[in-house]
Parts: sequence; structure tokens; C-alpha cells
Amino acid sequence: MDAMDPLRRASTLRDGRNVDPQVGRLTGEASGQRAAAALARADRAAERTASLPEEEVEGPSYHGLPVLKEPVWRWMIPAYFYTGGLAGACGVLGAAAQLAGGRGTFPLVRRCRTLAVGGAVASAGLLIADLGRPARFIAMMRVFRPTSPMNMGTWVLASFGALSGAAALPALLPSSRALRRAGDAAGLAAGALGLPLVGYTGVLLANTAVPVWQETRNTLPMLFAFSGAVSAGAALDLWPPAGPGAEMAQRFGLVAKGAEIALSRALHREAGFERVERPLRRGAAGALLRGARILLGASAVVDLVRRRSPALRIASGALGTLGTLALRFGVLAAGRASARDPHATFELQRAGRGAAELTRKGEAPGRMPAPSGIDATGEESVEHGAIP
Amino acid sequence: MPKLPVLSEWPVARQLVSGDTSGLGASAMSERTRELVPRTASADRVVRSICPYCAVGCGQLVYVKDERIVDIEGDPDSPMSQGCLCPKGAATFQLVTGSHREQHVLYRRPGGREWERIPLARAMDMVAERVKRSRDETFEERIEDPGAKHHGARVRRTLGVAHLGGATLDNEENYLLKKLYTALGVVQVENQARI
Amino acid sequence: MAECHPVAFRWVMEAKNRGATIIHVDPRFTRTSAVADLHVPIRPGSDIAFLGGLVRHVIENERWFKEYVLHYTNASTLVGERFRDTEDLEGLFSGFDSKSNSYDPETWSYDGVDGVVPAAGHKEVYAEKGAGKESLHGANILERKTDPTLQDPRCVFQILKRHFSRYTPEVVAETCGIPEPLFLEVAETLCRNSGRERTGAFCYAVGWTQHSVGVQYIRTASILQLLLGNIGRPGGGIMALRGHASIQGSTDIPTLFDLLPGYLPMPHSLLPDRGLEQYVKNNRSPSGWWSEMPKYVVSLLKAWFGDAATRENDWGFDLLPRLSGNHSHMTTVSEMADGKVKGYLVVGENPTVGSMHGSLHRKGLRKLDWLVVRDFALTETAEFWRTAPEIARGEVRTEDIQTEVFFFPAAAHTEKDGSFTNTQRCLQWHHRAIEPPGDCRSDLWFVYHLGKRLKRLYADAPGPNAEAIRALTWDYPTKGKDEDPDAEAVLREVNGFTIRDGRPVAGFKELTDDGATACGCWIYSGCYKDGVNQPARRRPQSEQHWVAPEWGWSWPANRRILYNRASADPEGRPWSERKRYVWWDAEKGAWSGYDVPDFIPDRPPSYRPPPGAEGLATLSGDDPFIMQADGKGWLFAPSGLLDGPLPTHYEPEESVLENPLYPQQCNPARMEWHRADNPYHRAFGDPRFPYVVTTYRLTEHHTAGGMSRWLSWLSELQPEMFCEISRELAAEKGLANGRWATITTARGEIECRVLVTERMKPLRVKGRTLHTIGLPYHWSYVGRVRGDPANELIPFVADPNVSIQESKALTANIRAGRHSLGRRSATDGLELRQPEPPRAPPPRDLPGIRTAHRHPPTEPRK
Amino acid sequence: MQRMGFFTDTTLCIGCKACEVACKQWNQLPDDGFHFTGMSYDNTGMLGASTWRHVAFVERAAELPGQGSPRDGVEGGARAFGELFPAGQPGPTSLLGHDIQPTHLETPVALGPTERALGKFSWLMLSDVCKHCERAGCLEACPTGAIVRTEFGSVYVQPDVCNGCGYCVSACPFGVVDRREEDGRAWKCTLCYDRLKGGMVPACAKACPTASIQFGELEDLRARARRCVEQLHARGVAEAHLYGEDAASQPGTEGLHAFFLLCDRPEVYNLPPDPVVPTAKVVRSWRSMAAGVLSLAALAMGAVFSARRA
Repeated sequence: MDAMDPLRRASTLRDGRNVDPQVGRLTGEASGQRAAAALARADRAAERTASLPEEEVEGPSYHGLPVLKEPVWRWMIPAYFYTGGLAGACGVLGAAAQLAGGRGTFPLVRRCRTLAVGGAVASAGLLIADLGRPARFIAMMRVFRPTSPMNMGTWVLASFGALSGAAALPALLPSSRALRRAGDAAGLAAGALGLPLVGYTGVLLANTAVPVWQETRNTLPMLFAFSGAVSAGAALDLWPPAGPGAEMAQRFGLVAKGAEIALSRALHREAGFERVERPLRRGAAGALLRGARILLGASAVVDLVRRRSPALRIASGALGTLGTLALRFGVLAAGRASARDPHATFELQRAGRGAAELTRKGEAPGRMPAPSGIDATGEESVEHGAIP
Repeated sequence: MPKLPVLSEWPVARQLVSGDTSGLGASAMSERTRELVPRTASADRVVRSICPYCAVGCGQLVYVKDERIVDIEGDPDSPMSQGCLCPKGAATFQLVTGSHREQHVLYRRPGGREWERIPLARAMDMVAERVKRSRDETFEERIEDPGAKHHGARVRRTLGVAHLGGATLDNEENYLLKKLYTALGVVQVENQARI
Repeated sequence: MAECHPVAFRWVMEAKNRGATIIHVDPRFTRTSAVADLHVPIRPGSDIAFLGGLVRHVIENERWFKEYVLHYTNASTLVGERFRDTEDLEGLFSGFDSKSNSYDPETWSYDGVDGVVPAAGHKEVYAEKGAGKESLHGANILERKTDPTLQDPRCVFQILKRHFSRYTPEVVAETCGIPEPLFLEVAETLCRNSGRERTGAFCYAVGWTQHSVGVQYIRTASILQLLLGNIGRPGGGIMALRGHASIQGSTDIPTLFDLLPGYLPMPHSLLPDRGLEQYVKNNRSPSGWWSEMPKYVVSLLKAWFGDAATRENDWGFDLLPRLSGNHSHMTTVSEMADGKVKGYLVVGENPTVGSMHGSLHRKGLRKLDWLVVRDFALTETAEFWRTAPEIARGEVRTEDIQTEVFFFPAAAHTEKDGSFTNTQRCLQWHHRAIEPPGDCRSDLWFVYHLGKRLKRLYADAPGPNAEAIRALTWDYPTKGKDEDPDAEAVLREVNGFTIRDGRPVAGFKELTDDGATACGCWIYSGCYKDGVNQPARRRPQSEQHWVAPEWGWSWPANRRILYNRASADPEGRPWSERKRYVWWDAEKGAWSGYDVPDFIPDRPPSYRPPPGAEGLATLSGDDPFIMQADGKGWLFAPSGLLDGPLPTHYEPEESVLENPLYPQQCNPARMEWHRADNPYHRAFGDPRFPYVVTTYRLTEHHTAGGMSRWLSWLSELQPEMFCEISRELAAEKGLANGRWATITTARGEIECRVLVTERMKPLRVKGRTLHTIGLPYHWSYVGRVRGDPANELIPFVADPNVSIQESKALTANIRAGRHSLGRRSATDGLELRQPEPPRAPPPRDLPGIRTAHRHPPTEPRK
Repeated sequence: MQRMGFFTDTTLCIGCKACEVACKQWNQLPDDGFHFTGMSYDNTGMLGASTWRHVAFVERAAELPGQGSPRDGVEGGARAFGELFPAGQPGPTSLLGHDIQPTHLETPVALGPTERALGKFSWLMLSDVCKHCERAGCLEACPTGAIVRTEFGSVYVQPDVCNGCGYCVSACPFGVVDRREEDGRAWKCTLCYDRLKGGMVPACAKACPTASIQFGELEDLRARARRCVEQLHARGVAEAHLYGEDAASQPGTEGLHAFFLLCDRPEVYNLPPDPVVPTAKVVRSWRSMAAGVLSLAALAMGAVFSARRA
């Protein structure tokens, strides 16, 4: 078939609508949606050519298709969790050192502020790179929407970045006392903002419909907070400040590693249902999380035995960094796997862990009357579609 | 770089002014959203048409703007369809404005490997000559074949030219086709009624 | 119906909402069955057994509508002694000539009437069959013998009762493969929904027509609906759901070989040289509305030849060509494959996919001198010379194909004015929205300018019978830069006008046979009444009553339900208050009602024709079927059908089992094409092809895919060719859902995806399990989505009355896996055929009956 | 604010997909590629960035009672219409929206139980769409304010604002909104916001031949839906139930503006049985974050303090 074949000719301008602009006008709501010929999503639906479900071993589903959409975030987001956590934790450590560090902690404070502002800038870069439309990154600051953790996070990250920048400049450049004092105040403020910065990412994941994230909503924020601390500790291991700062950072990191390992174990417990917890054990996510725990454990052990040798300190820092990175990539991968499995959502909600959980514990604000569907005891009632 | 929203347009400013703490509603709306109108509102004219697919005969409204079709949807006044359409009827916009439609007269010479483009008028002349030539060569005033049952009966017809097609055509088109072919003596005229 | 006519199915769902019971009879559980109350999965090809069983049930249990049947059907008429039924002659009627495989209706005539009772409509082409050889004289149709008590064994009612007496529920269950209680439930539901207060309707499509006994399927439904008194009444009747926007229009104003516009028969070569007088004599019915036929013929000739049509030259009748037999589509393609056809014009159709046996079609196209194709895109018919399996396999080289091909881009319906006729006979005008792009032109433009060029060519160098072309009236006003002919001018000619002043006539009642009026198509007369384009009327539904007469225009005379005189009892009173539709209004002395009465407006119900009455006067006050010679609904068709006065169950051309009811296996009068490249399987029990195949459409595509396979919004909904098989067949042949399968017949093989589903159940028939394979036929080798076309498998075999092919029931084999790159189609070498098993194959049919063929075999088998 | 929405009665759906194509035509959405899925007649699979309507097909080995010739109260048979609609009570709703007068009602013919040819089998169809939840996960998660609550109560993604952060994709408990890779932005059904502003009916509701998709005021739709369920129960379709018609039956989203009448468990149609808007559970998460970070601050102070130079 040569170029004369209109289909062949048209495939060059293949936008999925196949409309001749001289005959038809394209001004509809989605006429601006750019589209190429083959589409990944359809491939996913197609390649699982459903063999007839012999018998619903795992309970009813729609040809086994996922009920949720997989999170669309790419590698930049877990990387941002790392840099964001690092910046936040450094901010906190710097402020703490400033407050309670006594003398000789200035190198630590300066290094923390440098890492903080560097981490913040790197975070902004990574977040903008992951956007579908990076040019519209400023839209993140369009509204103040308390129900959106990402919106809150953006405000926190922006102000944290500004403040840690303001704190870092006087520390790095020769500047007058007044400027240095202002820098210290900004440093304290940055430390205060570092706290939510390092934790909100956990809440961001919890605020999704992905079963494993939603179920582990209490552990995730703490896990991410301490991951941030580990990142900071490990970074400062790799780039130790002079004076007592190094020891402070090392202790900070060590305890954080222990907490991170404990919290990542707690993830599995809080997930509860085997079906919900399965992504944390199986596949890439499982491997990453197990690897993270091993790396962090190793880093902690190296911390305990290193006694002043720079090689061991660098090893500990590297292991710590790798461990906390692996943990974050593991949590993301677990989320993707969990979203792909419809039975996670179904079994979870059938067991009363959906909306019923709120109405049963009476936690929800008053506006939610007791449901006529799944009653408070978690057993399904007839009206709500359960077949007697 | 998108232009920075002027302060008064900045939704957060609008939220503060209107005391909207949640930022979920009108304060977050962009200017385009507020002025949104259906594209048919700005159409030059609406033409009443009938779906070209099956024989139910659902009514269709064709919206036109700048001599191009903007939208084709159901005609709520039609007693047959009351504005409804089936998937094919709903896809009529892509049928009539699709890039799959060939827009040039193509010609394939005997033994040729590719299509060639030729002007419409010349193609019509060539077809007219061929119709006349084939018709005159194979015209039978009477049945010559001795073996046939009605040998010698007057037939005044040709079996050298045949026609196929008509169920997707208008009545007026079918009328002129049948009128012309019968005058030429072409009897092998058929259409989808008998596929 | 929900599959192919979803918006029409809206009204079935509304009826269900109001308490109606929906019964869906279909070999496959489709989207209609999903919302139907009853699904009856009968074996493809066994519809007459099923419907015959219903007729027997209605008669045996006295459930027929007594007053309706007695007055409005020919149940009481006696049939001549010489008539023999299929019960007597092992599946044949009397008058069968085994040499020419055709019937002579002489012996079917009424008692007391000499000659054949003429049927309305096109029967000239079968003049040599004696149908109307020398038609009977008007007077004695009234002297036919009748027995109002319906006891005489020769009265139509008793003949009908005896004909279907063996179609007992057990036989029906055995033949159709359905549980007997289900059949009884359908019968009872139908009977309880008929009578004065309630009516039942039948809807059908090509699932009925595309069989070698297709026309008789519809006859059985007509008999059943007449017995139940459902014809001519609101909520009753038999609705054909036709598949194309104007397929009804294309049979009314026919691009068909055997018809002139208005169902006037094409003249036949049997006529003498000056043939008009004999033509009218052959086809005119002395009684009933068909007695008006001469006026319509003369008016047509005046419309076509204008002033050149004078009384002296029989209004130009002898300029018309005459038929010498069957020139239907498959015969034409068969002749084309033998090189007898030089030129072929294909307009808005894709026969290599839509018609049967695609490879034979392509073989015919290769033998042409020139081919013209008009369509939206380059279809398989336009691309046969470079995109075809035989070229892909290298059996045919593009360079060797000498056919000259012209492709003309066509204008869409939004780029031209014109009218479609929908399946309810309603003409609706569609207006031009924009100019056609590039070289696209409407088919009206094409034929008008072709005609002008031919007139000029014949003026310069006149060929044989050039006088016909010169006399043709062809001066239509044109408008626009493309010189588009004015469609309304053509509509005005179709409507008819008085020649003196050119004023459009109000209806066919004003047409005369003295040459004073011209009318392109008498049944459409009135569509341009008072010079107003009636099809373009668009009075909204909300502003008129439920029959909505002021939307568009229905032929004839804007009547929406035909034979609606039958919605009133013999005294002209509605059968019931709920079902009142048309009734006799005594004060006004005329018929009135919701619709245009289908009767002579001022003829009272009490009128009886005086002896010796002629023409319309023969219609008595209680004859609702005014087109028939006797004004009655024909339970028994004394003429007009080529395969018998009563429907009889015959197996399809290729069936899996022997005819359980008669020794005669297939329809004796069916049309076959005995050619090497059109091989048939054995009539039953062919070991190579043990499964039944039926073809059908899907909602998302349109027939052969020409208007849907190029559209991405439709192709993504049904992207690939697939076959639907039962779980049991999949297990038996090792087929997996979503994987590939190859389906083979003697004509060819296709590959397709497999959809394993519960909706195709194996049937228990005559003690054995019978599997059915379902094949949609939308895909082919070109287009945005491609696949193998189902029609490569289907042979040329047709119904005798209308030559429609049998594509709904055939046999095939299926195996897992994709194509073997070896042999693909019957047109090239016959290696597929495994060596014949040692014992001679059982005779296709009764010895001595089936061997002869309607046409002389075209070429001896190589 | 006027609250408009869809009520989808799946017992009327004939799976013709007119809604899918009408939506693509009005919004001029691109196609999603040509893939045979082998999932009955559903080759679309799921909703997505360029598929705002999706018709689901479920072939199940269970009978849909109430269908089959209506029987005298035997095993789910329909009672006579007179009983269903005694004088004075409005008749069933006609497809044309108004109530059917009693004179047009045919009392169904009552017969014995039917032996089904296919045995226990039924084919369920449903036209899935964005639910436009009363409390919408995507709306509350969207950081840029691209997703807004319109004056018709529907949830609308503004294409000129969305920067493709993808948070709504994970926050939707029904897996409706999606991001199309080549375009970068998130898209979903807009309940034909532009048509509503022009006083027109959404394209899918207008095209639906059997009025399975009904558009209108939310309160009217709920009343009509409850009556439909009553009628279906009377006809013997015991499984018929409403999915998400108000806050009472679906507390997690406080009721959907596009709710459904289903004939089987929601999972069979790929609908979550008890969906919840994520923000409803996130309060505890913020609290545990606060605890976490405070302990982190304490750890920092502790670490600094403990390693202070003496």
C-alpha cells in the first residue's frame, strides 16, 4: 500500500480523532488533548486477554480488571521524598543545634542550612520535572486548599525553601551581625517548617484510595519523618561538619535508623489484611522494603562499631542513604501494585474497613449519619448490595 | 513562562476576599471556565438531516460554522428517535469529516501497480465513452443465442454493462440511475436489497 | 433488534415498560435477549418448523380470531381438485417440473376460477412460468366457491390445517433443538396477546430473509398474524427492520433488475414486438387495486420519454429493454467470472465483503474491462487488484489484471439534498449542510452528468436503439459552481404532474392512462402534493398526536399502517376501544381515524360488488387487502410465489442433519450455481464440515464495514474479527478465549479471534449435540481495523422468489491456530478437498429431482 | 446551587455504546487504540483520560429473575399491573419521562414457570461514568484548584489550569480520572459542563435510546430511582438495589450525583462496595504526622544536647 493510501497518509497526523480540518472543526472540550496512536492504558487492558474466570476463587471482580488507577508518579517522586526529607530533617537538626547545641556547632548549623536549601531546590526541581505540564508549576500556588496535603506541602516547601535560603546566605557569605541574626531567626523558622515538610509526604500518600497506603495512614507519616532524619544523618555522615556536629548528626541518624526499621515493620502490621499487606511482601516492592531494612540495619551496625575511621563513616552514610532511598521507592512500588489488585479494595471494604470504619468508630465529623448499608458491625446488610 | 496571575485574579486572593477557606468552588475557577459555552451556541446554522446508517431513520441536527461541520447530534423533534442515536449515528461526525475520505478521482491503468490522480471531468468523459463502447458492442436487439429458450424474441438490451448499489443512495439518485440504465438497455442493475 | 436497530428498540423497551412480553427467537443470546422476557435459541435454518408449530397450535387449540379470519382472509375459499399438498407428494406441491426445478401454479388456483388468480406486484419476469399466462377475466373471481363453515376439506383453512398437522410441539422441539415447554410458553403468550383487546407484533430482519426459503419464512409469519388477527392493527403486523438508510427506497424506486419504479414488473422477452397490450394483459389483475396498473405504466413512460411517448408508439414501451430470465446479482457475478460482462459500476456498496463468496467476486472483477467505484474510501472492491489474499499469496499478479479501475470520491449525506425512505415507508428529506470537499460529488451529480455526456455521444454517433436515449427526458435545473442537479426537481417528477400545466398531482388517484399525466413512481405520488416537499416536513412529535402524520411523508398517500381497514370489524366498528385506529363514520359517510384509511374513502362496510363488477368495484366493504384480486389476506397463495402456495420446512443448502419432516431435503425451487469455483458441501452430514455457522451484525459496525471500519470511534469498540463459540465446542477443539482459530469451508478459510461464551449453547437435536459458530461479517483486508471477511466461506445459493443469498445457515469446520499459508479459496485449485471417502456420498436430495439446474451449467468442471 | 446528575438504570441498558461514542463526538476525544480484549463485548476495558463513558458487559451464571414471561407470583413472577399500580398511584415511568396512563398498561399475561433454554444465565450491562461524588476525592486532593465544584454540583477538571501532578488519579476511590501520557493533563467526564451552561442535556443522556441514562435534578432522579426499585422488586428482580443514591446508603462519598441501579454486587461491575473519600480518613494521619515530627524534633534536640561539647 503506497503513500496514496489515505490511511497511510493520515497516520502521520494521527491524533486519534482522524478529522479533516477543512471539513470538520475541532473546538470541543477535549479537542486540545494531545494523543499518539498506541496508548499504554489500552495495552494494559488488552494484554490481559481475560481467560474466562473458571470460578471466582478470589471473589467477584470485573474480568479481574483493577478498580483503581495506578499512581502516575515516576521515579522523581520517591527521589523528592528523599531530598524533601533530607532538607526538612537538616532544617530541624540545624535549628536544634542552634537552640541546644552550645558552642562549636556553627559548622553543623551552616552545613545543615546548606543541605536544607540545596534539598529544597532539588525537591522543587524534581517535583516540577514529574509534572505532566512542567511549565504550569506555578499553578501549585494558585489556591489554598487545606483538604489537599499536596497543596499544603507546596506552601510548606516554598516557604521552607525561602527561609532556609535566607538562613543559609548569611551563614555562607561574610555578612553583618544584623544579617546573621536575621539568618538565625530564619533558620529557626525553617526548622519549624522542616517538621511538616518531612512528614506531610506520608500524609499525602495516605490521602489516596490506594488500599495499602490508606490502611497504613498512621505509620506512613512517622515512617517518612524518620526516613528524612536518616537521610539527613547519612548525608552528614558523608559530609561531616567539624566539631561536635558530626557526633550529633551521627546520633541523630542512628536513632532515626532504628525508628525507621521499626516503623517499616509496623507498616506490615497496620496493613492488617493479607490482601492489602501482600504488595509490601511480594514483587519489587517487597524486595525494596526488605533491602531497605537490611541496608539500614547494616548502616546502624556500622555506626555502632565505627569508632572514628572515616571509611566506616562513609560506608555508614552510603548504606543509610541507599537504605532510605530503597524504602521510599519500595513504598511507591507497593502503592502501584496495590492499586492494580482489585480484590485488595473489595475485601477491605467488604470487611468493613471502607467508609464503615469511620461511621463505626464515630470518628467522622457529625455530618456522616450511620449508613443503612454496611452496618456498624462490619457485616454487610441487604440494602447495600449484599446478596442474601 | 505563564504570566503571573495579577493579584486580584489570584484565586488565593479571591479566597481571602470571599472568606472561602476550602478553595473548592467558584473561587478556584479560571476565566475560561466562567465563560464556557457549548460550541453549538456559536454555530452559523443548524441543518436538519437524517442518519445515513440504518433504516430506522433517526433525525439528526448538523451544526455548521464557517462552512465546516461543528457537531452532529440527535433531533429531539423526530417521532422515530426523539433525539436518541445509536453508536453509529453518534459517530456520523467522524464519518462525514473523517480524514479517511478520499477527495480525488483516482485511476488505475490496466496492469498498473498504483493509483494515479486524474481530473474529474476527464474521468467522466472516459467513463461515458466506455459505457457507450461496451453497451454498443454487446447490445442485443433480439436473442441471438440459438440454444436459449426464447430465441429470436426482442430484448433490446445489453448484458455487457452492470450496476450495483443503491440502498445507501437517495431516492432521487436511484430514480435517475434506473431511468438512465433502462434507456441504455442495461438490465443487470442490483443493490443491497439482494446483496 | 437491540443489536442493529437500537433506537427502534427504544419502543420495544417502552412496550415492555407498559407490560408487554418480549420474546426473542435467535440462535444466539444477543443484547436483545439480555432484556427480553423469553429467549428461544432455535437451530439456524429451522424457523419454518418453529412458526409452523405455532400455526398448528393456533388452529388445533381454536385460538384463531374467528371473525377476523372468516371475513378478512381467503380461509373459506375452496382450492381446485388438482391441488396436491406436500403431505401427499413427500415434500413437493403439485405442478413441480423437475427438469426446470420450478412450479407451474396452474393447479393451485381457486375452485370455480379458470386460469391463475393473479397476485399483485412483479410477476412478469416469471411469465414463462404460466403465472398470468392468459390471466382470468375479472368477473369470475367473485364466483369462486367458498365454504363459510370452513369444513370442506378443499377449503383453504382445512388445507392449511392438514399442511401443518405434523408440526407437533415434539417435532418442533426436535427440529429446532429447544425445550418443548419453552415452545408451548411462546405459543400461549402469543395467543393470549391477540384478539380484540390485545395485539402482538413480529419484527424481523435478514435473519429471516437470507435463507434459500427466506420468503416463505415471512409467509409463515403472515399466515400466523392473519390467523391471530394482528394485521392492519396498531401494535400488530410484521415489521421488517431493514439495514440501510434507504434500502426500502431502493426497492420502491428500484435499482433492481426485475422491477420498474412502483413494483411494476420489468417487461419480459416473452412479449411480442409491440408488447404493451400483452404486458398489461399479463400483469393487470381484473379485480382489486392492481386493476389500476395501466394508468401507472403509462404515466411512468410519459415521465421517462416525455413528448416522444405517444399513443401510437405505445407510449415508448418498446424502447424499454426486456429480461430473458434472472439477472440478479449472483448471476451477474457468475457471468462476470466467465468474462461476459465488460463494465461494472459499483456505487456505495462493497460487494467483495458484503456479498457472498468474496474470492469469486474478485475473480469476476479481474475479468472486467473497466470498473467504476464510487465510495468514501478505497474499499476492497476498489483495491481488489492489489489488496486480496490471492495476490498476497502470489497466485495472481497485479500486472496480469487488465481491469481499468476508476475511483470517484462520493459526497456524504450532509453534502447533498435528497430523501431517504426508512423501514416504515417514511420518506425523510436531508438537507445539504456544507459543500462537498475536493472532487467529491453526489451520485445525483454523477448520474446526471454521465447521462448528459451519453446523450451528447449518442447524438453524434447513434448506436443501436439510440432513439430510447434521445427520447429520455433529462433536463433538470442545476445550481451551484459544481452544477449540482436540483433534487427537488427529480422529486417533483417522481410525484407526477399533469403534462398540460406541469402542476404536481395530489396522489395516484389523479393518474390517467391517456397520457395526460406523468409520474415517476406511482406509490410515491403525493410526496410533492401542492408543490410542497412533503418529506421535508418536520412538525415536532410534541405538536401532533401519536401517529405523527406531519413528520416526513409515508407512501402510499402518507398512510402509516397498511391494511388499516382490518382494524375495524366487518361492520366498520373498531374491534375494541383500546385498539381503535380506523373506523366507519356513518354521519360523514366516510372512513376516518388516526391514520389515512387504507380503503376507498366513501365505500360503506355494507357494500357488496354487483355480479360482473370490474376493477375497483369488485372490492366489497369488508375486503381490507385491497391490493389482492379477491381483497382478502392470502393464507393460501394461489400464485405469486415460486416455491409453493404454503410454507414448508426445508433444510438449508448445507445442513448438519437430514430434513426431519420430509424426504425432500432442501427447497426444490432454490437457485444454485454449479461452477467449479462455487463448490457445495453435501446436503447433510458432511464429515469435513460438522458445525453450523450463522452470520450476523454487531451494534458497533455497519454491514460490510464501509461506513464503520474506517472510523476510529467505532473501530475501537469492536476492533477485530472474532467468532463466538460455546464453552463445550472450545473444549472439544482446544480453542481458548482471545486466541486464534481458523474456520474452513469448501469455498475458503478465514482466521479470527475466539470469544468463548455461554451465549452460544450446543443444541440437542435428533439425539445428537450440534454446535453453532457465530460470525460477524464487518471486517476485511482494508481499513483502519482489518480482519478476514466471513463471506469468503459462503457459497452462491439463493431463494427463488427474490434471489437473496443464504448466508444465515451453512456448515463449516474450525481448528485452533492462525492461517495455514497454503490454499485459501475455492477459486484457485481445489486441493483443500480431502480425497472423497470410499462410499459414494448420499444423494443431495431425492433422486431425479435436484440434478437439473435453472441455468445451463456455465463451464464443465475442470 | 442547582444539583444535577445522572441516574443509570442498568435493567434498561442494551449495551449499544451510543453513550461512549456520543461522549467522544461531543468532546472530540481521541480514540484509545484497537485491541481485542476477549472480555465479552467490552473492548474499552475501563474509564480513562480519553474514555469518559465505558459500557461494562457481565456474563454471569445466574438468572435475572423477573424476566421470563411474567408469572402469577410464582418464583419471582410479576404481579398484575393493577396490583402494582392501584388506581391513583402513578404508573411506571415511561421512557419519555412522564408517567404512563393506566389505559395504556397491559396487565402482563400470567403463565407457568419457564424452562430456560440457556439455564441459569444472564447478561448484565452498565454504562459507567465519573460519579461526581458529593465529597469527591479528586476535588479535595487537587493542589492547583484545577478541579472545581460547578454551580450544577458536578466536578469539573479545568484543562487550562491542570498541570498534570496526577494526585487526583490516586485519590479517586472509583479509578475514574486518569492522565494521558502524551498530553500530561488529567481528564474525566465534565457532566457536559459546557452543554449545561448552554441549557442543553449532556450528550450521553440525550443519545441513550432506552433512557437507561437519565439526566435531571438530583431529587427527582432519586425519587424516580426508588420507584424503579420498587417496581423491579414487584416484578421479581429481588437483586435490584440503588448504588450511591444518597449519603445514607454511601456515607463514604455522601452520595453520588451519578448513581446507579444495579442487579448484582457492585464488584461485578468493577464498583467498590463501600467507597470512601480519602480525606475523610486523613485526619488521623495528620495527627500521627504531628506525633512523628514532634518526636523527631525531640530526637534532634536530644541528639544535639547529648553530644554537646561539655
